[in-house]
Order: sequence, then structure tokens, then C-alpha cells
Amino acid sequence: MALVVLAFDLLLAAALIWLAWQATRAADLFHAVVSFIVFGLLMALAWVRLEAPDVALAEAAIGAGATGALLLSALDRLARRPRRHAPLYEPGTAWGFWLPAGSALLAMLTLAAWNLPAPGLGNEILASLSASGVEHAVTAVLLNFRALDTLLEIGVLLLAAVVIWALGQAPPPLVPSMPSPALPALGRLLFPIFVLVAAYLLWRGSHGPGGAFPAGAVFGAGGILMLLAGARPWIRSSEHGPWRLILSLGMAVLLAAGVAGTLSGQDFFQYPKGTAASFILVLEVAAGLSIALLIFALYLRGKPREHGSWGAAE
Amino acid sequence: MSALEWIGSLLVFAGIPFIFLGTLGLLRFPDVYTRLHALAKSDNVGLGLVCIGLGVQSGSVALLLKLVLIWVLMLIASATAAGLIARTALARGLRPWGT
Amino acid sequence: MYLSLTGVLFVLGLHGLFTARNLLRQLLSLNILTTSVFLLFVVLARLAEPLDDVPHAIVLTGIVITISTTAVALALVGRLAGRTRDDDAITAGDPRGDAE
Amino acid sequence: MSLGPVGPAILFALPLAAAIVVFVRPRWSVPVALAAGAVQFAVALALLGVVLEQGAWRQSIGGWSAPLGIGWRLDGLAAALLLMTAAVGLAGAVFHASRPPPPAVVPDPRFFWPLWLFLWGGLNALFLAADLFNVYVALEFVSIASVGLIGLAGGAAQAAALRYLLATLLGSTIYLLGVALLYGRYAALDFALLAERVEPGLVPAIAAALMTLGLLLKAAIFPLHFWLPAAHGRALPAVSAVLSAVVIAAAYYLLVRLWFGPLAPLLGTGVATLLGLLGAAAVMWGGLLALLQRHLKMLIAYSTMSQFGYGLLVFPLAAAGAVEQAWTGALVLVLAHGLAKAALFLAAGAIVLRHGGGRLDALGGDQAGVLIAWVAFAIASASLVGLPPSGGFLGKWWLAQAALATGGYLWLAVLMAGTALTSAYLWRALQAALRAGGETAAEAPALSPALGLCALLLALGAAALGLAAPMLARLLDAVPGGPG
Repeated sequence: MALVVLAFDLLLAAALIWLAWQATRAADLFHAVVSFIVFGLLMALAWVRLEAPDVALAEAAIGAGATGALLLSALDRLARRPRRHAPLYEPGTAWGFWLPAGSALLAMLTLAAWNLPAPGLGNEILASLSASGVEHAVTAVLLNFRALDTLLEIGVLLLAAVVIWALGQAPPPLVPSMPSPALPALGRLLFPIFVLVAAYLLWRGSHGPGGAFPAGAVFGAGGILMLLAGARPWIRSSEHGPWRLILSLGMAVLLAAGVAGTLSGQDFFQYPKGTAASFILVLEVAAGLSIALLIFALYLRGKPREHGSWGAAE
Repeated sequence: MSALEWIGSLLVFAGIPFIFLGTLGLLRFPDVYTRLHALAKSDNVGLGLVCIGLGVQSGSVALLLKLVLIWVLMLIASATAAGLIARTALARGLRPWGT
Repeated sequence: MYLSLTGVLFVLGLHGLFTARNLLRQLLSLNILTTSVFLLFVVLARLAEPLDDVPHAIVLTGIVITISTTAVALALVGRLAGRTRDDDAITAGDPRGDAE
Repeated sequence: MSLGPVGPAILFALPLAAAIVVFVRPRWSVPVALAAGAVQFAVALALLGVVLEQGAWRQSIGGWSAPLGIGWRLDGLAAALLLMTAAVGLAGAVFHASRPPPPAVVPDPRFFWPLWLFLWGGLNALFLAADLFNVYVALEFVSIASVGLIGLAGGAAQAAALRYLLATLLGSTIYLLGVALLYGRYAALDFALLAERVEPGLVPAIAAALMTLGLLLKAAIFPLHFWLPAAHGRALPAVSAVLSAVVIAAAYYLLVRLWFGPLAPLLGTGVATLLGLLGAAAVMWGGLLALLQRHLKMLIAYSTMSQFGYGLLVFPLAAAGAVEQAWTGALVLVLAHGLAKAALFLAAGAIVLRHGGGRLDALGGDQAGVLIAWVAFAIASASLVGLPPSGGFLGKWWLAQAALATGGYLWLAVLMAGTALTSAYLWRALQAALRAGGETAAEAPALSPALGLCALLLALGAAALGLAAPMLARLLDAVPGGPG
């Protein structure tokens, strides 16, 4: 049995290396992007093998799913342009440099990594878990022990959306050259399932792998699917609508939770005694909602248009 | 081994040739349409058998239902994806093999 | 074994980043580079006794940050491509060279 | 409630909260941003007083102590940089609010305000951070905000923004790899905890090399400077100011924080000399390139690259034994550079608006409306060159003392040569103003005097820094952990 597992690991590693090579070297950009998406999916398998189910969920939903959708839609726009045949790579002496340099770097890193005792913080987590308000260690780290990181992380997501809006209007939605009746049907069928799965993941976060990030990503991916299936993006950039507020909700609520600690005379982000569980639940819901909409907003690649301006060319 | 485990293993092994043949078809068939044909049909059967086999083997009804749900979702997704690919290929002017 | 995989992916990503002339490809390489670092974190978590969950949380944070940066970069690539109508011409130039 | 523990929370939360408000209700942008800026300036000033009085402290977050929890650390250096950030942030905000609206380009100029406040919040988070991974997240936050702000200038600036983004992402990834190695070795991310545990060895050495490489790329130290000039030269004036003055200083701050904190046991003569040589090369090469520029803003951008080279001289001088003087000198230099450089970019912004372009040979002639800006430019130049009693003079003086005390004549020569180059290129810029027959923007907008005044106040701040020598010496006195 151990042999089978080892063979599986070796196969997985070989596939990952091959896909990474394809993603960076394939002559065709489409080929490279697809390799990268498959790379992400296999990476999720690797995370499972390394006993990191939370990371696997996030990788599958965000790393492969949402990033893949982003890359493909960007690629589609790029590929429509007439292409001048510029050299894809610098010609010439690259190998003479890369082979020795790469091997040296590889040897150094491996040597360093093998020397790691990896003490880890497992015992510290176990000792503090009961006081954190949740049973699942990763959620405890994300929303209690290292909540400051999570606040900044949602901030990065919101910031990215703001930057993308700042850069200009979203391009008009894609129109498939031969519309298929199956796709909208699929969208209608799957969207409720997406919502269901997202809610389930959110609820699960307190005691098992799951939580706001995978849940938000799944929800956001559902939105992207609806968009692909021909739905109009329902987010508006208007200052009057609620969308900007909902997008910023996650970060605002996290900030408020942080400040609440300071205002009550404790540390920043210190939840009042005994309320950590309810605090974390509220944070998860707000963060999950914002993450879903933010991932959707990132996919639009620009400030959503106002009503009625869809026909206008860029 | 109990009877359940035997039945489960049997189902899983029954599924493997379908997946193998589907993959063989993907690699060896001449054009997009025939390849899709091979993949969408035989892989789905193979996957179904493997899922049900694993579910039976586990001996838990909840797990079996979850695996069947995964299979159904895969069926829907692969049918839609195959349709989309075929339509795109047609729209780009690829003629089916032999016509 | 996964430790070695980290090293190989890191070198591949670095190699891709410096030799690719196309922006999208550089972005893919950068993503692979980042993934290799995440892999190191998770392997470390796995080696620890008992299993250490802090790196998992760190990698989750990192994945969200990576999609944000990727999205911003893609939006910029799209703007630039829209202006010059030629994606292969838009390269970041020789990364080791001097600006202007 | 004393200001001590509350101050950092305000500095962290206020700009981010203001950014959200401004994003949701763009109409309130200017008043909200200016009010938040003013409050932050006041809080940063008060915190500086508290640090002077009580010394440095660490406060934990969420009630968890290291290694599980994260902390904030406030010492003299952090307080000084927070105050500098507040000064540049506020001046930049006033400048941007009183300039005529930028020409209609594709990007939406109203997004300047949320991005500005986000950047400010990210910088504050970075200066407060005392945890390696928290630093990574804050660095990415700052990078994305910077990219957005650069991209606001449209056109060629967006290409520069993309190149900056790729460079800075590569830098953070390399840095993160170093963090992973350190974590695997010591199971700690907190600066203080790591400082206790790190000892010379293969893993910490590789980790230190990686983190340093990543940060050098972000600080645009020679030869990793390729992305800087275009990104800083093409952005809007307020954006150039904050990028050159504070964002680069943030990467440099981390470098110093690490090498004089957790990595101190590894700082041998070899490493220190290598870093010093890189700094020396940056001073010379950046100065030479600045001398060759034809465009005012590009000249100032290359000057940034040159000036941060001085900062690296702290390593060889400290390793040779003159820890206190080198440390104080380099950091005063960074503070003085921040204020002076922001003043230069803001002044240049006003001047470019007046003349409709920034080519040096078109800046002469009628200077109506930008006289104050030129005065600010001259004062800031004086500080950058190091004329007494400016902050630049004080910093160079301390560095020179350190070089003399340790017999580092090479470093002394770099200081002298760099000063000569600085005076040469800044004189070229000032000379341009005195020439006759410049150009005036076709429809020259009436420029608010506030533009020049912002620059002037910053320049005066840089100049006055030299008068605060005793206070600065006391503030920066506590070297976190001298190299062994």
C-alpha cells in the first residue's frame, strides 16, 4: 500500500513539474494558460496529500478556479489582436547560464530545506484553541491569533478591486460566436448549488476545513459562471447603490472588530471575554460576502458600466 | 473482506476499463468530435462505476450519496462542456472527420 | 520528496520569469514561483509534530493575495494591449536592463 | 486611556476606515481625506513625544503573545518614520486637492483618494509591524496601492506601473521564501523572538540572503533599480513624492530592522562590505544618470536611487564598530531625504504645471506663480546636498564621523563624491529656472499658492531637521540590537 502511495506522489510531482514547464514554455499562450489551470487543480491534490484540506479548498476555488477564469478571459481579449511575431524568448546563451545557476540554486534550497527541524507551533495552537472560540485550528489562526493579517488580506482584495476600477471601464462582455442553450441552463441549475455549497463551507469553518475564504470563492465562482452563461453583471459602480458598501463590508467589519478591542480598553482585535465565537461568526459572514463579490469584481477587469451604456464601444 | 467490500472492489475494477478506453479514444481518435464522443460517454460510465464502488465499499449511505452527487454534477458539467467545445469547433469551421 | 518539488518549481518559475518576453507568461511564472513558496510552508507544517496549522493559514492568506495581484496585473496588461493592439509587443523589456 | 497603546491603533485603523468611506462616498473625498490626514499627523506627533518620554514598547494584538500572536512595535525609528509619512501624506493630499484637475485620461481620477488613503494605511501598518509575515502582507498592500496610484497618470505610466508590479512581486516572493525558511527553523515570526533564537548557520544565512535580495529589489538598490525611474518619474506629482520619500524608505526600513534585529548575529564584515559596496555603486551610478537627464522629474527620480545608496553605508560602518553614529546618521539621512525629496517632487509638479512640460531647457523665463515652488526646490536641494544646518548635513556629518572613527576612508570618499554629484545635478535643475526664454503652458491654469507652500513646508522641515540634532540623537539612540 505504501508503495502505491509513493507511486502516486511521484506521479503527482512529475505531473506538476511537467505542467509548470508547459505553463512557462509552451509556444501557444492558450496552451500555457490551460496548463497553469491544470497545475492549480493538481496542486490542490498535493495539498490534500500534505494534510492541508483548507489550502486545497482555497487552491481549487481561488488558485485554479477564479484565477483560471481571469486568465482565460484576459487571454481571449489579447488573442483577438493581430499578432506581430516577436520572439517569445531571448535567444542565445540562456542555457549556459540557467543550467548551472538553476542547479546551484536548487541544491542550495534543498540542502537548506533538509536541514530544517520544523518545530512548528502545533502545541501552542492546541493549548490556546479552547480560548479562541472555534474548534478548527486554521480558522482560529485566521480570525483570532493572526486576525490582523486577515484584515490586511481582505484589504488587499478590496484594494485590488479599487485599483482595477480606477484603471478604467470594464470591457464589454463576451458574446459567444455560437450560443449554446446548454450553458444558460447549466448556470440556472448550478447557481443554487453554488450558493448552497458556499453556505455549507461558511458554516463548517468553525469546526472543520472551510470558512469565509473558500466559501466566498465558491460563491464568486458561481457569479462568474452566471456571467459566462450570459447574465449581465449586476454589480454597479454607482456611488448611490449599495454595491460599494457591500464590497467594503468585510474589511469594515473586521476593522470595527479590531477597534472594538481598543475602545474597550484591551488590545487591538481582542474580543471581549466569552464572545469570541459570536464575533468570529459575524466576521466570517461579512468577510465571505465581500470576498464573493470582490472576486466577481476582479473578474470584470474594470469599473462596471452604468445601465444603458452596454452598446458603447470602448 | 466482507461482501460489501467485494462488491465495491468489483464495481471499481469494472469502471477502470471504461476510463482507460475513453482516454485511449482521446489520444487516438482523428478529430475533436470523435474524441469528445469517446470522452463524454465512456469516462462518465467509468466514473459512475468507480464512485458507486467506492461508496459501497465505505459502507456508509451518506458517503455513497455524496459520491453519487459528485457523479451527477460531473455528468452535467461534462455534457455542457462537450457541447460547448463541439459548438466552438463548428463555429471555427472544423469539419467532422469523414465529411 | 515534496521538499525537492519546492526547489524544482522555484527554479522553473524563476527561469520562466526571466526568459519569457510575454507579460502573461511572466505572470504565470510568477504564480508558479509563489506556489513553490507556499509548498515549502505546507511541507514544513506537515513535518512538524504535531501538525502545525499556522502555515496553512499563512498560505490561505497568500493565495488570496496572489489572486489580487494577478488580477491587477491582468487589468494593466489588458489596458496596455488595448492601446497598442499587439500583445506580443508589450513586454516588460529586458528585466535586467536599464530604464529609459 | 493613555495615548500609548491607543495611538498605534488609530494610526492603523483611521486611514483604512477613511479610505473605505471615501470609496463608498466619493463626494466626501477631500474633506474626509484632509481631516483624517490632520488627525494622523497630530497622533503621530504625539506618539513621537510618548516614545521620547517612555522609550520603545511592544504591544500584542488580540491578546495573544508571540509566537502565536502578532504584535506592533513602536520605537524611535518607527515613530519618526510614521511622522514623516504623515507629513508627506498630508502635504501630498493638500497639494492634490488644490491642483487643477489632471487632464482627462482613461483612468478615473476620483479614485486617487481611496488609493492614497489605502497606501497611507498600508505604510503605517508596515512601520508598526513586528512580525515577518505581517510585514509581507503589508508590503503587498503597499505595492498594489502604489501600482494603482502610478497607473492613475495613464499612458506610459501604466507600462511603468506594470513593470514595477512585476518587480515588486518578485521581491516579495523571494522575501517570503526567506521567511518560510526561518519559520521552519525556529517556529517564530516575531522579530523579538527571532532575535533571541537566531544563530549563525546555513539556513539562517540563506534565509537572510533571500530576504535581503527581495527587499533590495523593492528598495531599488543598484543593480536592482531598473524599475524605479520610470515609475516614479511618470506618476502624478503627489504620488511620486510619496513613492520616493516613503515607499522606498519602507523597504529600506525593513532591511535595517532585520539586520539590526533578528539577523544581527549574521552581520559579518563580508556581508556588510558587500551591502556597502552596493550602496556606493548606487550613489555613483544614480548620481551620474541623474546628471544626464533632460526631464526635471526623471532627474529627481534618479536622485532617489542615488540617495538611498547612502543608507546602505550604515552596514559596513556599523560592522566596523561605529554602530551608534552610523545608525543615527543613516536614519537621519533617510528622514531628511524623505522630506526633501517629497518637497522636490511637489515643487516640480507645480513647475511642470506652469510650464506645460518638464524638459529642463523649457523651464526658464517667466516664473510667475511658481516662485515659491522654486524657493522650496532650492531649500530642499540644499538639504539633499548637505549644507548646514539641514538634516542632510547632520546625517552626512554623523556618517563621516563614523567613517573617520573606523578608518573607513573608502566610505568617506563615497560620501564626498556623492555630495559633489548631488550638487552638480541639482544645480543643473536650478540653473534651468534662471535661463531666459522658457515655455509657458498654452492655457496656463491659475495655480493656487498652496501648491508651492506644501513643497516649501516640507523643504523647511528637511532643513530644520538639522536643528533638532539632540532630540534626533536621543530618539534614535536605542539601536535595537547592535551587531556582535
